[in-house]
Amino acid sequence: MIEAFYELFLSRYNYWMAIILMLIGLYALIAKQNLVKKLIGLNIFQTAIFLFYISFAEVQGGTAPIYLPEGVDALYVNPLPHVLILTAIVVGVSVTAVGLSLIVRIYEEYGVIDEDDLMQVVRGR
Amino acid sequence: MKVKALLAVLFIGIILFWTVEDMPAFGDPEAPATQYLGILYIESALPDIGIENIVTAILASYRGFDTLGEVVVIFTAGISVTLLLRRGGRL
Amino acid sequence: MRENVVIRTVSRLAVPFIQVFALYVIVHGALGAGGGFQGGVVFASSFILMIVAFGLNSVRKRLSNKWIVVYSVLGITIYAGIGLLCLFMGGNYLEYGVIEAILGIPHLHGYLLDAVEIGIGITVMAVMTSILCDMADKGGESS
Amino acid sequence: MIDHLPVLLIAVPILSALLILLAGWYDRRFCYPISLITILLQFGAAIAILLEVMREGTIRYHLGGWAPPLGIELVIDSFNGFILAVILFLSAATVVYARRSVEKEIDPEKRISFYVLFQLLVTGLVGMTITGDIFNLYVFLEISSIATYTLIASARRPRSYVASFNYLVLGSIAAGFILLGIGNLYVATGTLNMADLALLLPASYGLATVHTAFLFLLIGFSIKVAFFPLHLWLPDAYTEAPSAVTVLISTVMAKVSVYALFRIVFTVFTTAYVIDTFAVTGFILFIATVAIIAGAVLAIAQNDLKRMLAYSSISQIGYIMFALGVANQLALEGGLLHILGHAVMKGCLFMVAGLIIYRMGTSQLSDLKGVAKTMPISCAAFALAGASMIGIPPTIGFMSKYYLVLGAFEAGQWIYAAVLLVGSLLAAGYIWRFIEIAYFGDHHSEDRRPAPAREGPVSMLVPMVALALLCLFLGVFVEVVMEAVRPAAMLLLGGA
Repeated sequence: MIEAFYELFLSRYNYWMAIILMLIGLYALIAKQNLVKKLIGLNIFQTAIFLFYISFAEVQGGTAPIYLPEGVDALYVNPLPHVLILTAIVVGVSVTAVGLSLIVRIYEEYGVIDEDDLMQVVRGR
Repeated sequence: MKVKALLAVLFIGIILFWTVEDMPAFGDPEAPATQYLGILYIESALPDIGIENIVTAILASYRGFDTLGEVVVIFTAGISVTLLLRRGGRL
Repeated sequence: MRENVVIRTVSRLAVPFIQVFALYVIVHGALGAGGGFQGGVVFASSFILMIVAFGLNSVRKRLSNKWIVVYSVLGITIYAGIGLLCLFMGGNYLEYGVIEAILGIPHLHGYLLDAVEIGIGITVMAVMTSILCDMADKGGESS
Repeated sequence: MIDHLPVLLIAVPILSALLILLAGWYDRRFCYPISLITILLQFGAAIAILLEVMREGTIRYHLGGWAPPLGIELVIDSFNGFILAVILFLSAATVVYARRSVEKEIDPEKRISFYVLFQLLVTGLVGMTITGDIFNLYVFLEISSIATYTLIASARRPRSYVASFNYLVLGSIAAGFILLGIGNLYVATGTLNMADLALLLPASYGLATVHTAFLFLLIGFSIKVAFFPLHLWLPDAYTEAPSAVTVLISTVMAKVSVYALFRIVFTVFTTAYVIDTFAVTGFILFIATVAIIAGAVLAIAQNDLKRMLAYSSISQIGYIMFALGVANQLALEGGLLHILGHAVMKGCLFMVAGLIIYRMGTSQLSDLKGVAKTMPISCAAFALAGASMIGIPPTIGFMSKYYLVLGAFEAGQWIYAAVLLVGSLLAAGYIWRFIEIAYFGDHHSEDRRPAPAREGPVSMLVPMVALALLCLFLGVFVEVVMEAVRPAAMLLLGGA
């Protein structure tokens, strides 16, 4: 029993962390009314996916993927997910920048940040 | 609204929890991800490109087209913020 | 505005060092951890510090909108230009090996990577500064 | 230079987008010509590539000279060659249409940024279509998504900001799921190249990781495609966007998202997986028919012309997903035909709506009584494209539905085939509603003097009429189109 528990939980704790963080971010993204909090939820959701990518790149005892003097035969971490995440972070920043600009504009036009009030104001106008 | 969100999130959560046991263990050297491309990149980066940082080698040379797309994404975000926020001005 | 003086003197000291560190991060991409994206953002953070400390006009004077557009276009042109250069040298797009083969300079592949990283750094610096300047200048009443 | 065409299709437009920015900074009038020339060049290159693909089969282009598992490759086979030609034809028609429409709706100083983003959107979509690497598909998806969020809000109408923000939130959830799906695929197989994935996946079909990857990719792309239950962003986005942007995203972007979904379902997870291991096609078929009916019913209930056409898009996407649900040769041929047909039809209908807004300033159906008298050509084009939407022979709309029904019969899905025909009747409902208002609307208000015909500018009329006639022309000469569609459908089903 302990072996199964270790197998499922302890040896894969990184996936649990990523999943829990992702659910928190997704919940905030959907349920939060304040538009800025929605964006914060979006950032948490994206960061959780980055954590998921970086965690499965880990190799037991591997160092950072920068060549040591003994070159190829040292044990390195898998470099590919790190590259993908560098790209994904830039995407996250760009989407957040556009999202914040839209919020600034919405606040200027309607003077309200909360989604429920926004719906009334939009319908009212 | 909140309950609906909670249900959606739990549904997504169940799918994710369902997959964890089939994932390779944390740091497992035999994981297919590291066995196949990971080692291939580590072995071929030094002879092919000859720079120390493998991540930069992949980022700029092996998957250079991705990074070009990335710079275009940043550029698009810059132009988008300018279009949305800037008043007056030439752009 | 007493505390303003403190912020201004500290940032006046800090900005040059941030920019030198940013250049180090950009150029240093091939040897250790670093690269165009990270370095560009660090360089942009020096301008953001100036916006916070000295107001938007000081940044506008150093980096007017015209120059921001020029730098953001310049960075991508360097990147795409080197890609097309490889094409004209007979290889595929972005195939640096072809240029190294033709020009025969050893380690040219690495140097081209550095040039590309510098291009990325320039664009990221220009775009991040442009985004922050637009956000700081939101209502058109630049402080 | 010919064998470098695939990459030039992306590299040159990026540089021309920069040129638009620089030239526009110097003088605003340069923006439009550069964008027009670039997209026409792209279209020419797409035709050349399609012909070469039909002659010599799949083209592979190794970027950076690295072989696939290490580097990224561009792959153009008969399927995405066909899609490439369709989307670039529609982009060219939209660019020609956009000039006057943009002059009317976008403030002068915003036009430079508008055309830069317009060019980046088209290039991002082209990149999505021809890339052979699944992570590269995500990067180009993000380029086009960010450009779309901003273009929707570029008319600076207050409601467009809200529509754009909602689309940004839903689009980012979709992008997150797609990224998660790609991550799971990479964990299960260890590669990112689509062809490689198709080879390595069968070994690990049993893994829960692969099922999750498929589910997340399906949900992610369904949001992007606006497949019925996940379509909430579409009506506001299409209605609040400027007319030229609505035409572009309703035709080109919708079709590229559908292409990406088909590519993931049929090329990466081959039909063996979709039908046997993870039997989801029956479910997709059911949801598709619900989409057809619900989209059409909601369209009938609308009072705004653009919103009505937006809901009609949701119904039409149901037809294409119907083909994915049936997943046999005939149905796929119908689906691909419908991708082309719907792009042409919907492009024409939204161009008519844009012209009406250009002239009348409103798209509320109640204000458009007797509009046929003042805008005869536009309403005639609407009628022709609407006939094709309903599926009246010999238009292309009829042809695609004909193949879809044949495919459904062959797969023994009589009920769904019947529902598909009911969908066409419902489509007649909302098309006839506009025609009735436009042509016979002014009987009640006698004071309506026969106003002089005030059609839109020629540069907007020509592409609209061309698309309307194309609905008829493609239907009559459907065999010509089938030459490109048949090998594409075979390829999807794992054929040669």
